[in-house]
Amino acid sequence: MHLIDCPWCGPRDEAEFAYRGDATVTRPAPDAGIDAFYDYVFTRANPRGWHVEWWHHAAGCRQHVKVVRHTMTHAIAATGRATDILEVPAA
Amino acid sequence: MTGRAFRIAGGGHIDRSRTVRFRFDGKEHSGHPGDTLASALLAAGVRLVGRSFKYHRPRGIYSAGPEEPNALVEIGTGARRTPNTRMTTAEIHDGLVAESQNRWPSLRFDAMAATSVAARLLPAGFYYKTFMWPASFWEKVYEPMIRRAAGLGRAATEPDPDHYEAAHAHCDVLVVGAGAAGLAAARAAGEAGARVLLAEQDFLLGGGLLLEPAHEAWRGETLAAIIALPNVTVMPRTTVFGYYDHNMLGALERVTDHLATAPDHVPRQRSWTIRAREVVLATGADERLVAFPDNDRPGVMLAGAARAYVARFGVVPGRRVVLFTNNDAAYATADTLLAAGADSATIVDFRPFGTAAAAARARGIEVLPGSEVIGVDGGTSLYAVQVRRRGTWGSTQVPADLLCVSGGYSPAVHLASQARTPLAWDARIAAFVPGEAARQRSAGGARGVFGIGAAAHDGAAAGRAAAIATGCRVGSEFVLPGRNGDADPTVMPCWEIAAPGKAFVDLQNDVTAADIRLARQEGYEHIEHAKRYTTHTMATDQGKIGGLVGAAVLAEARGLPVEQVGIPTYRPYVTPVTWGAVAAHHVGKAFAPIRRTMLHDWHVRNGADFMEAGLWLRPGFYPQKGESPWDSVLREARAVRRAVGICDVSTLGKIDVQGKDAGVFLDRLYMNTFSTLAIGKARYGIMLREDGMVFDDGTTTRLAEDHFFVTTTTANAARVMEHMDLYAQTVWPDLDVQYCSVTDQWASMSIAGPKARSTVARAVAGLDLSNEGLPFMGVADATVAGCPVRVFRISFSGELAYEIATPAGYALAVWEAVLAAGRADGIVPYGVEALGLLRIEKGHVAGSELNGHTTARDLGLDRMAKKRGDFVGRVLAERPGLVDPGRPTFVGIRSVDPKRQVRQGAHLVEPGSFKSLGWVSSVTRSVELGDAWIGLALLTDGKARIGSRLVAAFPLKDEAVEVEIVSPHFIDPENARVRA
Amino acid sequence: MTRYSGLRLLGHALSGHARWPRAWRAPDPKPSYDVVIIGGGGHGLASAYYLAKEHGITNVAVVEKGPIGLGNTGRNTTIVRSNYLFPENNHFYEWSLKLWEGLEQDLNFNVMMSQRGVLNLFHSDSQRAASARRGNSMRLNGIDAELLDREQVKAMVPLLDYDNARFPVFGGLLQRRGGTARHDAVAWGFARAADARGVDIIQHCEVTGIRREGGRVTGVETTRGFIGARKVGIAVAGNTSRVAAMAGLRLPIESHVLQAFVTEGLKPLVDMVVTFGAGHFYISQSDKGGLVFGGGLDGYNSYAQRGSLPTVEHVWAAGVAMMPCLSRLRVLRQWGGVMDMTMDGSPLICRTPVEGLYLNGGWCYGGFKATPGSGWCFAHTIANDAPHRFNAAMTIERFREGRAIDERGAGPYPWAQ
Amino acid sequence: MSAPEPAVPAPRSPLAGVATTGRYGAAGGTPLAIAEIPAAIVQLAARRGRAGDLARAVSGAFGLDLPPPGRAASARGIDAIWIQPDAWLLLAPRGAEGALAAEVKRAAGDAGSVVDQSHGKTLMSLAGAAARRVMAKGCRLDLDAPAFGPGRAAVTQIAQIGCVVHQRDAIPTYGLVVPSSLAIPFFEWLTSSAAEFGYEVG
Ligand SMILES: Cc1cc2nc3c(=O)[nH]c(=O)nc-3n(C[C@H](O)[C@H](O)[C@H](O)COP(=O)(O)OP(=O)(O)OC[C@H]3O[C@@H](n4cnc5c(N)ncnc54)[C@H](O)[C@@H]3O)c2cc1C
Ligand SMILES: NC(=O)c1ccc[n+]([C@@H]2O[C@H](COP(=O)([O-])OP(=O)(O)OC[C@H]3O[C@@H](n4cnc5c(N)ncnc54)[C@H](O)[C@@H]3O)[C@@H](O)[C@H]2O)c1
Ligand SMILES: Cc1cc2nc3c(=O)[nH]c(=O)nc-3n(C[C@H](O)[C@H](O)[C@H](O)COP(=O)(O)O)c2cc1C
Ligand SMILES: [Zn+2]
Repeated sequence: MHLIDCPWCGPRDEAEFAYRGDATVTRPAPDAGIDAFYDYVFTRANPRGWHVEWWHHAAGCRQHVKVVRHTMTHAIAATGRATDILEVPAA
Repeated sequence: MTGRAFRIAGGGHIDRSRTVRFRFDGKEHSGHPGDTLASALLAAGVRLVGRSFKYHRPRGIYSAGPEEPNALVEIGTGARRTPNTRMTTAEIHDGLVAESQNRWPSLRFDAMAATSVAARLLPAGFYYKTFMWPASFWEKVYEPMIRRAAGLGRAATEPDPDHYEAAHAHCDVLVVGAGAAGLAAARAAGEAGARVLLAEQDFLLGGGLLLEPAHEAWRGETLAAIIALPNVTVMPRTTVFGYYDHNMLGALERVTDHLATAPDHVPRQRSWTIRAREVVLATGADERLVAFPDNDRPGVMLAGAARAYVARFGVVPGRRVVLFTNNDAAYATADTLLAAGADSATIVDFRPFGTAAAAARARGIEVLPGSEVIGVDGGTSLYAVQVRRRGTWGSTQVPADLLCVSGGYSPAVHLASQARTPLAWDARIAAFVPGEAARQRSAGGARGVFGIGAAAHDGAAAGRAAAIATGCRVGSEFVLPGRNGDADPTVMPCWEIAAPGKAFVDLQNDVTAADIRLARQEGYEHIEHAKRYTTHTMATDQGKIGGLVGAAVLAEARGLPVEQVGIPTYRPYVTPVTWGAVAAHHVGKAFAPIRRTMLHDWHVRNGADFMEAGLWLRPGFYPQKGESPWDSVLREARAVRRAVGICDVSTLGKIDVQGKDAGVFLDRLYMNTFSTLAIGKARYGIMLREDGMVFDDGTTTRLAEDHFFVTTTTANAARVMEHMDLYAQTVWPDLDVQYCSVTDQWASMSIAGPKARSTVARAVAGLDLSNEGLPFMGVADATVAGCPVRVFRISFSGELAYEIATPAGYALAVWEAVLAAGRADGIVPYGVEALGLLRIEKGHVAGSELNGHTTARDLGLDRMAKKRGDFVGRVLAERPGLVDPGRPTFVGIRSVDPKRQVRQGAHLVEPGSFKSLGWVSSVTRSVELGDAWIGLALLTDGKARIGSRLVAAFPLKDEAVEVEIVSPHFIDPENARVRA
Repeated sequence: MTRYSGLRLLGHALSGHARWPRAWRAPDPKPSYDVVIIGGGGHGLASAYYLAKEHGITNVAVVEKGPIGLGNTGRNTTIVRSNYLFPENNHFYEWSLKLWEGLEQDLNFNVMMSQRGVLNLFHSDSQRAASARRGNSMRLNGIDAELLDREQVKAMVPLLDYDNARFPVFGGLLQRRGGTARHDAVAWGFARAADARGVDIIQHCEVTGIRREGGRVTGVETTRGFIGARKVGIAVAGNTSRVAAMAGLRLPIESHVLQAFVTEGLKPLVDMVVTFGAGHFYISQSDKGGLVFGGGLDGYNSYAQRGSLPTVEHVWAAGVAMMPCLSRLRVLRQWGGVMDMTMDGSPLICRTPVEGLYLNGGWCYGGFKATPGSGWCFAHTIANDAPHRFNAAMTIERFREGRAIDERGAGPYPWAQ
Repeated sequence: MSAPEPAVPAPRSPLAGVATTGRYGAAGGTPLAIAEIPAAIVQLAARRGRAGDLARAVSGAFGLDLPPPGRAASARGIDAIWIQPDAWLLLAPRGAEGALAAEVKRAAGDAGSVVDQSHGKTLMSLAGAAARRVMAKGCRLDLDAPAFGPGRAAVTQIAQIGCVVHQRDAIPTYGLVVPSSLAIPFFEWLTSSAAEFGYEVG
C-alpha cells in the first residue's frame, strides 16, 4: 500500500488519495485544435518505469500532489506540488 | 494401543491441572489448556483425522503448525461452522465441536475412497482430456460430479453472527515471529529505543524455543525484558499474512477463537495493517517432507512435529518410531521420543555414516545409514516401514507406529518473497534464502541461520540494525544462548525415493512425483505450468512442506538444478485469512455510511418510503393509508400541478465559490457564461467533460461580485469538486478562486405549484415575492420562523416554484413553518418520485439522460454554449462522431394507448423490426396528460420523427408498446408558469 | 495430434501414462514466417489457431516472452458472457460466446466451459433501468437475457443478504448462457490445436523491436534473434503500449492492476457467477471448490502484477455485504494482473498506421471471454488486411473521431472505466 | 401578509435522538468520554497571494496565529485548524447565528474568503486513556508521539467519512469534525469502536 508524502500533510496512506493520471500531459491552448486535445485527453506514454502522475489528496488537503513513481516497483522517487518540476530518475 | 496413555506425565507447555472437553466427530474427548486440537487428539490416540482432496485417502496429523496439509476440520456449528480449520493451530476450549470433512458417510468408511481405486485413470490433468463426449454431459453430469467430489469443508450458509474489526498500527520496527531470533530482535530493537511491534502467530511465544527445556530460562527472561519495555508491543495469535508496498504488512489477530465464551464488545478477529519503517522477518523455517511411496499415511509425520508434540504438548505420537532424515537436526526427535517413553527408535539416515549417527549409536539408538524409506505398511494407521539400503534392491520391514520424516528445512521466505526480495539458493541447506532488500531483513531460521544460539545472535543483530536504521542508538547488550548446542544444519538433498507407489509432493491436493513428471513429459515443464497442470502447491497450505520437493522432482526430470527450476511465485496469504476480518466494520448496513438530510426524522415520522441516491436516503414518496406507490406519486405530483407541494432537495451538491476570478473560473468550467450574471440572479448551467460529453448540470447564483453559489446534481457533487480541484490546481493555478462544499451547511426545500407564492408569502418575512420583487431566477435573503433563509426562484417541476435554503440546523423549523403556512393552500410533501414525474413532464434532463453517453447537442442544450472563449470540453465536443446527425437526440414519447405502460430501458424500433433506433431514458405516468404513460428518449433522427409512431420494445418482458414521438416538453413549453 | 478421449485415457493408464506426447512442440524459430503473432496468451494462440484453421495460413509463429498462458489468461476470474449494451460489443462478444460453446470439441481439449449463468444484481430503480436497457439490447440482437425481480433472485441465490443490506437487492439481469471456463486450459487447448496445424509456438522469446522498412513491417527482433515476417500481430495484453511503442505508436491506453482472490476449497456453495451492483465485487466457484472473486481496479498505473490493500478491503467488504455467510470463510491467495485499459473500456482489434502491423489489445478487465472471438476476428483482419464486421468499430481512430464505445459512460479516465 | 418576526430558534443537532447520554459498552474501569460539542465553525481561505495579509488580520482581530500544516492553534476560545494550503477551520463555542463568520469576514476583508460551516460540520470529542486505541480502529494516521500529540491536527478519513482530527490534550482528547449528514454513521463507528473499553456519552 503506497505511502505518499503529501507536500502539505506529510506521509499519508494511499487510501486517502484518488489517482488522477498522467501529470506530463498539459492542456493545450484553447485554439490548439482537435488533434492536440485528442493527444492530451487520450494518448498516453504509459511507461513501465518512472511515471509522473497526479494523486489527489481527496480525503486530506484536497490538493493534487505530483508524484514520481515507478510503475513496476511502486517506489516513489519524489512528490511535489502541482506547479513543481520534479526530477525523474534515469531508469 | 489401548491402556497406555499417550500423554506423558510432565513437561511441556500445557496446564495439566485443568481439563478441557470438546467433541470430534461426535465423540467427546478431553485435553488441557495449551493443547491444540491436534495434540489433544493425538493424546487421545486418534490417528485418522481427514481425507485427501482427490483420492480421499485416509490422512493423519502431519505437522504441528500452520503448514498442516491434512488435518483440516470444520469447527463450530450452525452459523459458526468454519471449514478447513487446521487442527494443528486450533486451541481447544470447553464445548468446542469439530468434525472431519470431505468424507461420506464417515471418516473411516468414505465411499469416495473408491476414487483411489481408479487413481490410475486420474493422473494430473485428466479432466482436460476427458468428459468431452457427449458435449451436453459436461454441465449436466460430469461437472456436478467433479464439484461434489472436490472441495473440502462445507461453508455455513447463514450470516456470520460474529463481528470483526480492522485496526491500523505504526512502528519503527516490526518483528515477525517470536522464536529465538524474533525475541532477540525485538529486545535488541526495543532496548535501542525503537517503537517495536512483535507479532507471533502462535498463542505462545518462543517458536523452536518451546521445544527446548534447556533454553526455557532464557525464553522467560527475554520475554520478561520485552514486556517490560513500554515501547514494545507484543501481539500473540497474530499472523502476518502479507507484505505490501512501502512496508505495509497485513496481519490477522485471532482474539476470541480460543475462548469458550467470548466477552461482550470484543471482536472475534481483528485485521491489522501495520506500517513499519523497518521489518525483521524472524519467521523460522518449515520442515520438508520426502516423496516416498505412501508418505501420506496416518502415522507419518514431520520429525520436528513429532518432537513438538512431545516437548511442547506432552504427547507421544508413537511408541515404535522410525525416523527418516537427511540432516542432523532431526536426530533430536529420536532422543526426545525415547526420553518420553517411546519403546524404540530406528533412524534411517539417507546420508553415509557420520558423526551424528555415531553419537546416536553411542546413545544406544539404532541407526541405518545410507538408507531410505521406500514404503509404509498400514491403512488408517501405521504398523511398519519398508527400509532399503540405498543402491540396493529389496527391503526390510521395520515395525513402527510412527514414521518421522525430515527432508531438511526451508526458510519461511514467504513474506520476503512477497515483498519482491530476490531469493538465493543456499546449497548447504538445499533451500532458498532471501537476498538483499531495502528496509527489511530476515533473521534466524528465516534466512537459514538454524539453531537456537545462532538464530538468537542473528536476531539480535538484525533487531539492532533495524533500530539503528530508524535513527536509534545502539542499545545495551544482553545475554544470548550459546551456539554450542546448535546442530550442524547441512543437509544432503533428498527429495524423492524412487520406488513403486504413490509418492506425494502435495499431500492435500494429492499430487504425486509421477504427476509432476507427467506434466513435464507433456510439455508443462515450466514450474508455473507444472504447478497449474498438477495443482501442486495450490492447496490451503500453499506447498509449505512439499513445494520445494515437487520443484526438485521437476528439476530432476528436466536435468536441471533445482535453483534453476525455482518455485512458484509466493503471494499473500502466508496462511489463509478470514474474509470477515478484513471486511470488518463495513458490512451489513454499515457497508457504506448512510447520509441523511436534517429532515430525515420528519420523513420517517411521516411514513416516507425511502430510496437510495448515492449514499443518501431520500423520500421516494409518502404513501397514505391504502395507497399504492403510484397512487401517492400521482397524488403528490397532482398537488404540485394544481396547488402546492414541498420537497426536500437538501441532497443537491452545493459549492461556495469565491475570489476575484470566481466568475472566470466558472466560465471555463461551464458551457455557459457566469461572469456576466447579475448579483442576486441564478442561471442554469451545463458542465462538460474534457472529451465533450455532458458531465453535470445545476444552477449557479451570484451572491456578490466575487461570490457564487453553485449547485450540482446529488450524484455528481463529489466528482464536480474533484473536477474543480483538478482545473484550479493543475490547469489554471493562477486564478484567484476559493471554493468548498456547503452541501451539508444548507438544507433546501422546493416549494412548487400555482399556489407556491401564496404559501411562501405566508411563511417568509421581509421579502417582496411579486414578479418585480423576486423575478424568475431571482434570489433574496429573508427569514422563516425567525430562521435565516435564502429564497431562490427556480423551478425543476415547471411550476411557479421557490427553493428555500436554510442553515441545516433550522431545516425542521423552516419546513414545518412552510407546511403550516401552506395548509390553507393544500400543501403536500412530495418525494423524489413525484419530482421525477414533474421534471419528465417538463422535459428537464436528469441522471438517466446525463449518463455519460450524451452530448449537449444530443440533449438539445447546445444553444447554451458561449460563443467565445475557452471551456472544458469545447474542442472535443466538435469531433465528427459527436456532431454526427445520426446520433440519437432528445425527444418525448407518449403511449398511444394511454393505459399501456412504457418502461424505462425499452428500445424504440420500427414495428416488426429488431433494430434499435433509440432508447427510453425516463418514463412516468403523467398527471398533466390524464395519467397517460409518457417518457423521454434518445432517438436517432429524433426531431424528424416527432409526430410519428414507433414501438417501445421491452423484449425482457415480451412487451411492445406503440408510442408517439413528441416534443420532450409536455407542459408549458413557453415557460409561462415558472414566470407566473 | 493424439486425440484426447476417455478411451485414450484408459489406454494410457494401462501403460502407466508413460507415452503421452507433448501437448505442443518446442520448436526453434525459423528465419521467417508469413505471420508472427507477438504474445502467447489466449488471444495470440487463438489468433494463430484461426489463421491456420479458417484461413489456411499455417506458416505462423507465436512468440512468447515467458511460458505461454501466464499473462492475464492465466490469472483472470474466468467469466464468460456476452451481456453488453452497445451493438459494437454485443455482436462481437456473442460471436465469441458461440465459439466457446463448441470449443471443447473444436480443440479436442476440455476447457471446462461451464454455462452456469451470470447474474448482475441491481439495487435501485435507475440500475434496473440501465440493466433493462442492456438486456433489451441483447434480446433485440438475439442474445439471451432475463430480467429477474427480487423474488426470482432470492429463489436462485438464497445466500444473498435480503434482510439487512445497505443497498437492497431489487433484482438482477441474468444471462444463462454465461458462465466460466478453466483459464489455463484455454491457453493450452489453443496451443495444442494450433501446434497440430503447424503453428510454431516459441516460448521464452521476447520481442524487443519491430523492424520496418519503408513504412512496412518486415519482422521482429527477439531475444532469440531476428524473425522475419510479412505480417505481425500484437496480442500482448498488459504490454500493449510498450510493444506498440516499438513501432512508434502512442495509444489511448494505460496499464492498471486488477486483483483477484480465491478462497480455500469448499463443497459447492455458489453455483453461478454473481456480480454485486452496489460495490465492486463478483464471485463464482471453481470446479476445484475455491470461490474465485474480484472487484475493481486498484486505480493507478502499474505493471506490477500485485495490488494494494484499500482495494482488498473494499472487495472483501462488498463480498460480505452481498453474501453474509462468506464472512467466516478464509481467503487463500490474492494476485494481480496488468490491464491495458483503453479510454472507453472497449478493446482494439485493428490495423495500425504501420503496414503489415496489426493490433489486438486494450482488453481492460474483460478479455478472457473474448478469447475465441478475438482470435477469430484478429485472424480475419490479418488474413484479409481488413476487419470483419464484428470488429470493424474496434479501431484506434474511434477516439479521435468521437466514436468511443463507452459502455459505462465513465469517460476517458481509465481508472474509472 | 408576512408573519411577525419570532426569535431565532436553537439549531437542531444532526445527532439529536442518537447521542443519548449514558454509559455503554464494557463495564468496569474508567469509561471513555464521547460528546457532541455545539460549535460555530467557519472555513477561512486566503485569497490568492494574500496569506500574509490574512494572517496579520486574524492575529490582530483574534490574537490567533493561523497554524501551519498539520497543526492547530488556540486563542481566546477559538481553535484554528489547518485544513488546506492557506485554508483553516475556525471553531468556537456556538454563539449567535452567523456571528463568528461575520466577525471573521470583517477581520479578513478582501484578504480572505469566509464560509460558515456551523451547520455543515459537526464537532465531537473523544477522550480517555484508550482513545488512541479506539482511533486506531478507523484512522490510518500514526497518532503516537512524536508523529502526533497535543496541538496536532490532520484531515483524514475514518470509516469512509472525511474527518478532521485535532488532538487537544495529552489525555488524549480528540476533537473530531465530520460532515453533518454523516454524523450518525460516524457516531455509530465511534461508539462501536469504543464499546470494548466502555464509554460514556456526555
Ligand atoms: C484479475 C483479473 C480478472 C479478470 N477477469 C476476467 C473475467 O472474469 N472475464 C474476462 O473476460 N476477462 C477477465 N480478465 C481479463 C482477461 O484476463 C484478459 O483480457 C485476457 O486474458 C487477455 O488475454 P491475452 O491473450 O490478450 O493476454 P495475456 O494472456 O496477458 O497474453 C499476452 C502475452 O503476451 C506476452 N508478451 C508481452 N510482451 C511480450 C513481448 N515483448 N514479447 C513476447 N511476448 C510478450 C505475455 O508474456 C503474455 O503471455 C481479467 C483479468 C485479470 C487480471
Ligand atoms: N537444522 C536446524 O538446526 C534447524 C532447522 C530449522 C529450524 N530450526 C529452528 O530454527 C529456530 C531458529 O529460531 P527462529 O527464531 O529463527 O525460528 P523459530 O521457528 O523458532 O520461530 C519462528 C516463529 O515465527 C512465527 N511465525 C512464522 N511466520 C509467521 C507469520 N507470518 N506471522 C507471525 N508469526 C510467524 C512462528 O510461529 C515461530 O514462532 C530454532 O528454534 C530451531 O528450532 C533449526
Ligand atoms: C480461476 C482461478 C482459480 C485459482 N485457484 C487457485 C487455487 O485453488 N489455489 C491456489 O493456490 N491458487 C489458485 N489460483 C491462483 C494461482 O495460483 C495464481 O496465483 C494466479 O494464477 C496468478 O499467478 P501468479 O501468482 O503465479 O502470478 C487460481 C487462479 C485462478 C485464475
Ligand atoms: Zn495533503
